[in-house]
Amino acid sequence: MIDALYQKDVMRLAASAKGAGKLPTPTATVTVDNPLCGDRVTFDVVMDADKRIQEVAHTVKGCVLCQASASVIGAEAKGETAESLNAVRDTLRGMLKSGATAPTDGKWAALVAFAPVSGHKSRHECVLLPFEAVIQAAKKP
Amino acid sequence: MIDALYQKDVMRLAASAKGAGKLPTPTATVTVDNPLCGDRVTFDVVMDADKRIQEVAHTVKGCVLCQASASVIGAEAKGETAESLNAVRDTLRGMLKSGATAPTDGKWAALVAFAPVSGHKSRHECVLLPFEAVIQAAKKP
Amino acid sequence: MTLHRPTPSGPGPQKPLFDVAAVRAQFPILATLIHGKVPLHYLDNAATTQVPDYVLDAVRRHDATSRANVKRGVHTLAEMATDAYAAARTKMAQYLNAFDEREIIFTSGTTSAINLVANAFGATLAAGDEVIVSELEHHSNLVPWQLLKARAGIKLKAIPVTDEGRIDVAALPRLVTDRTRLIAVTHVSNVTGAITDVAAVVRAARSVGARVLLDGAQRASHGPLDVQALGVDFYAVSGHKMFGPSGVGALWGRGEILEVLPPFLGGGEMIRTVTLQESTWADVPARFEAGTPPITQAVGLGAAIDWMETIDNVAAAAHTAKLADRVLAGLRALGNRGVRVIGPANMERRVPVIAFAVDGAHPHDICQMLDSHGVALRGGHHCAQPFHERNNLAGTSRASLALYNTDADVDAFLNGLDDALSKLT
Amino acid sequence: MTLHRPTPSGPGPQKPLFDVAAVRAQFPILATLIHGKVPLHYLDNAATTQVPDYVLDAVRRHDATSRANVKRGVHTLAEMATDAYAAARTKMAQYLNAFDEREIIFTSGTTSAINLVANAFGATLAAGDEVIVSELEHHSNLVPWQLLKARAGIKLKAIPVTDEGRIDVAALPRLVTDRTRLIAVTHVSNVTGAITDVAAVVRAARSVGARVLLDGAQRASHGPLDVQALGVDFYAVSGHKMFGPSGVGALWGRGEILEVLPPFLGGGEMIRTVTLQESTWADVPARFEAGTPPITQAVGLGAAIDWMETIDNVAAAAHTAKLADRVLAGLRALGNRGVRVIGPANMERRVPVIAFAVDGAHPHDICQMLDSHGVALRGGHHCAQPFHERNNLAGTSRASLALYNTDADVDAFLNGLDDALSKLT
Ligand SMILES: Cc1ncc(COP(=O)(O)O)c(C=O)c1O
Ligand SMILES: Cc1ncc(COP(=O)(O)O)c(C=O)c1O
Repeated sequence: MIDALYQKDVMRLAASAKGAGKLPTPTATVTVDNPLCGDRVTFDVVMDADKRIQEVAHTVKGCVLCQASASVIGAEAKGETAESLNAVRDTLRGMLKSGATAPTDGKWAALVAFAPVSGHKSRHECVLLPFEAVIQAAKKP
Repeated sequence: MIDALYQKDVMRLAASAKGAGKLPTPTATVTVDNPLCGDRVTFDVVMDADKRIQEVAHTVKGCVLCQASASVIGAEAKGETAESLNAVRDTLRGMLKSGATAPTDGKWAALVAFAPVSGHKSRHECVLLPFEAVIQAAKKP
Repeated sequence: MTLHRPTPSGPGPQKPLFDVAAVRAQFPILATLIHGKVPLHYLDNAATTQVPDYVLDAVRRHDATSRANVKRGVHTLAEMATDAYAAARTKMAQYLNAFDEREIIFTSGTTSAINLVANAFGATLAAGDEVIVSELEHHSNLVPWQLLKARAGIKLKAIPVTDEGRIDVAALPRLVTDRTRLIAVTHVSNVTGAITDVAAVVRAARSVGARVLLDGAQRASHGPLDVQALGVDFYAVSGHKMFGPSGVGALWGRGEILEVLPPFLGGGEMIRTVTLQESTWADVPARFEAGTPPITQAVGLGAAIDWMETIDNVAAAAHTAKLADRVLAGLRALGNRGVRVIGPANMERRVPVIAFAVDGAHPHDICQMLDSHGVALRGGHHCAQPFHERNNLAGTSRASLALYNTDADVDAFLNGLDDALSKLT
Repeated sequence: MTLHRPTPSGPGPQKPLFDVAAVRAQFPILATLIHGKVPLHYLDNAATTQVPDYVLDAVRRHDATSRANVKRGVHTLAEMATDAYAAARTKMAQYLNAFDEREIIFTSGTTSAINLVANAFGATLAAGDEVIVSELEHHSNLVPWQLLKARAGIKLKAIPVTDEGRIDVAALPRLVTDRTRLIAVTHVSNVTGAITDVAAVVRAARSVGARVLLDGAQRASHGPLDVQALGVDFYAVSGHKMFGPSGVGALWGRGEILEVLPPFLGGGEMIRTVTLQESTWADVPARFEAGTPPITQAVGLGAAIDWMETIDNVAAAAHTAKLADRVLAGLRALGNRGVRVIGPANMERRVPVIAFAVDGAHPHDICQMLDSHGVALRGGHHCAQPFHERNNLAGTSRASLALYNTDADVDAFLNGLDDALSKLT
């Protein structure tokens, strides 16, 4: 069951580290901590006039799950708004908390790699933390 | 075993209420409370120049054991000092806490009536409280 | 007593019809022989209730199969312990009908729950602000406010008590002012058994924008609660008075209030970030649960709630009320021997907690003599000195019933009291 | 580690020679199969120790035979419960070698014990007075002082940590001033396992008339203590870290200090007299034990002390030190794969609590993977963020041993770690 947590997809997502780094001139930067494990995720964003994400980058001091989640965001967040990311996070949370179906197609289909995390409540935050950070960043005035 | 607690001697001591009342012109008055049960014992004393008790009176809002103990003091405390009463209390405490021998003769022999209380820790204070009060009163400058 | 039933809480054992013998069988301690010979008649339930085997089993099972520290660990035992602790929170939230389970803070008991409010909510009060208590309060709902008064210069007012032993809510309109910030009163008196007219308290509080805290220690064993319907802001309970373990209790607080309060105790688990000089705080409820919580005890309390869900509360309340009626009638019959009930004379708006005074006999002597009959009573001021002072009583004796009590307990009590009176008065 | 042996505490079971198999047999949870297949290797003892059946039996027996509220009752069960609670206090006093059993205050744990001092002793401090902690502290011994700083304007200073992960007592002479009122440090670090040079701390404190508090949470499971020989003023422990129940702990304080401190929490049992507006306080320790204490848990903690008395501590310490040496050597051997021990490299002046970092691998991933090998570790900042911050670490993984651990546990840990490294780095 553990090996399911660290299946190839997740390891690859983490390793690819899409969007890792810093933006030279972010319109907003938000750092979020997980008080339980000390993980820390920082997201830089550049928002366009429509409040859509134009550029995104992240620094993750966290586990593989956290890195993989940030990497999915790094790959897919462009063009999203705080609201649309919120909806993605709700779907993801539903999958983790109550085994609801994951997004199996569309741009966020990669998130299905986190389905095995649902059996490990203590790790849910690891997956959700990067979403928290990017949503806060996208909301910042 | 309970009946032993309330044997005739104790009931008689309580009923006799020796020294119950107030002194018209005490040289010292001390009230002591038992925080656990709300019992309250007040001792009035008149001390002589040798720091001996010349007159003594008490008001007891307490149980039979407390009344009986105060009654023994009311009967016997005249002529005693704070120190000598302290010694009596120590003997009494020894009897209660560790089953040491009670004063079986002399003026304080009546205290042997409290020997059965030794099996009931929660009642030790009931017997000791009047001594606390009279000793404090006798010590007052 | 009105019993509100929230959504039933989790699995728990099957619910049988109310059958006092079957209930008693679940409490082996009730079969104790006192002094090796007389059957125990446990009438000290207001001090602490007994625990059913179901709860003792749950407590042991937790430590024997799922023991770990919570929240911080990813290993299997840690996940099991964390899940069990979270499930206990959910059960308590359901039992109290909280809006959200995050509104439940586990504490070590009612006393620490009220101290938490007196410090965290108390930190938001200014000198001259008023807290209103009552003359009927347990010291646990008095002293924390006196300490706050000493710290912060608040003003402390007390609602008087009626001669029947009820909080006199009619006095409230005179007492509340625009400086009143909180009314903190007991839901049920641990001396007179009176159930407070909470609606009147809430109305008076709301008329000036004040908050309401209820001390629920004596109410919690009498079936599920509904803090939403009560309309209050804080509610405190103790595990050991609701068939659960000692060492645990809970504070419920309205989410929107808790969210803006500062922490009370500092330590692990209640922080977001810590540097040497400053820290930031975790969300509710973690912010108020510093350090390792009473994990096993919370799990046991959850089991106690599950166990209570197996009981038909209406039938249980009827059962204890019938016994209490007999106690009240028996005490009344002893009126000519100096016995007086301190509290309402009948079971209306009242729980089966019955205090009485005896002219010329001290409660400790009465309780000690009753003990020789196997009857466990409590005597003294029951941590309610101001109430006893007001009634000019050194103390009272108290018989308090739970659903496992029987007619035999009442008989032993009344016979024993008769015997004690003949010896003491 | 020097082990002081005070007068043996009460009856307790017979003391056998140290035999790890016999010890393990008393902890059935150690036979758990994780994920239904791999044996549990419990190396998370610094978070919470497991409980022997002897303690679980005592806990159950108390509630099943002697359950009542304490101190206030005269009936038989109340006397039994009161005696059991008092006996637990005596046992703790003996375990810590207190001057007097009244110096033992039962709390809900180390965190609440330290908060008690930060409030009661804290109330005697003035703005500008200094409290010295260290960079190695658990949040439970940091945040209460930060809260005091916010309340009372005290100054908070921190002793630096050496690169070996020890409190750098050499820095103390520079830090203490005549405004220093308290040095509050951990006796044993829950991250690096280092044992603090208490004598140096006490010397520095005494040189300016300051008091010393030791956080003993991590020391208490390693055999009897001697607060008199240590020469400190306050000592805090948690039951759940010393083979006892959760929900209980103890504060020891020097009698002459406790006697003059104001109370912290208000409620039942801690008063002498209560009127509506004012109260006076009970003597020590009652003054600091507001409300119904964790009775059953204190009794369980007393049983845990009795149980520990059956163990040959010197042999047990030698046993765990040998295992810890193997852990340290194993980690050292993995140095070329990015593994670093965070703390002293050998077992001198150290307990078997061993934190390590792995370049490029996060503690949570390591712990999760080790769990699939049945190995229970803990990963994260271990409530010691400032120390991790200082070392520029997001977190560490930690293996902490108790006397029931075996070579098989060490093997599983080292093999599992090898496997995790191959997957994660
Ligand atoms: C060194 C140290 N101090 C304090 C604590 C806090 O103890 P508790 O959580 O039992 O209050 C711990 C354990 O978490 C610890 O390891
Ligand atoms: C009405 C009331 N409030 C508060 C308390 C205090 O509860 P605890 O001692 O469990 O903290 C009690 C019981 O002692 C009580 O009866």
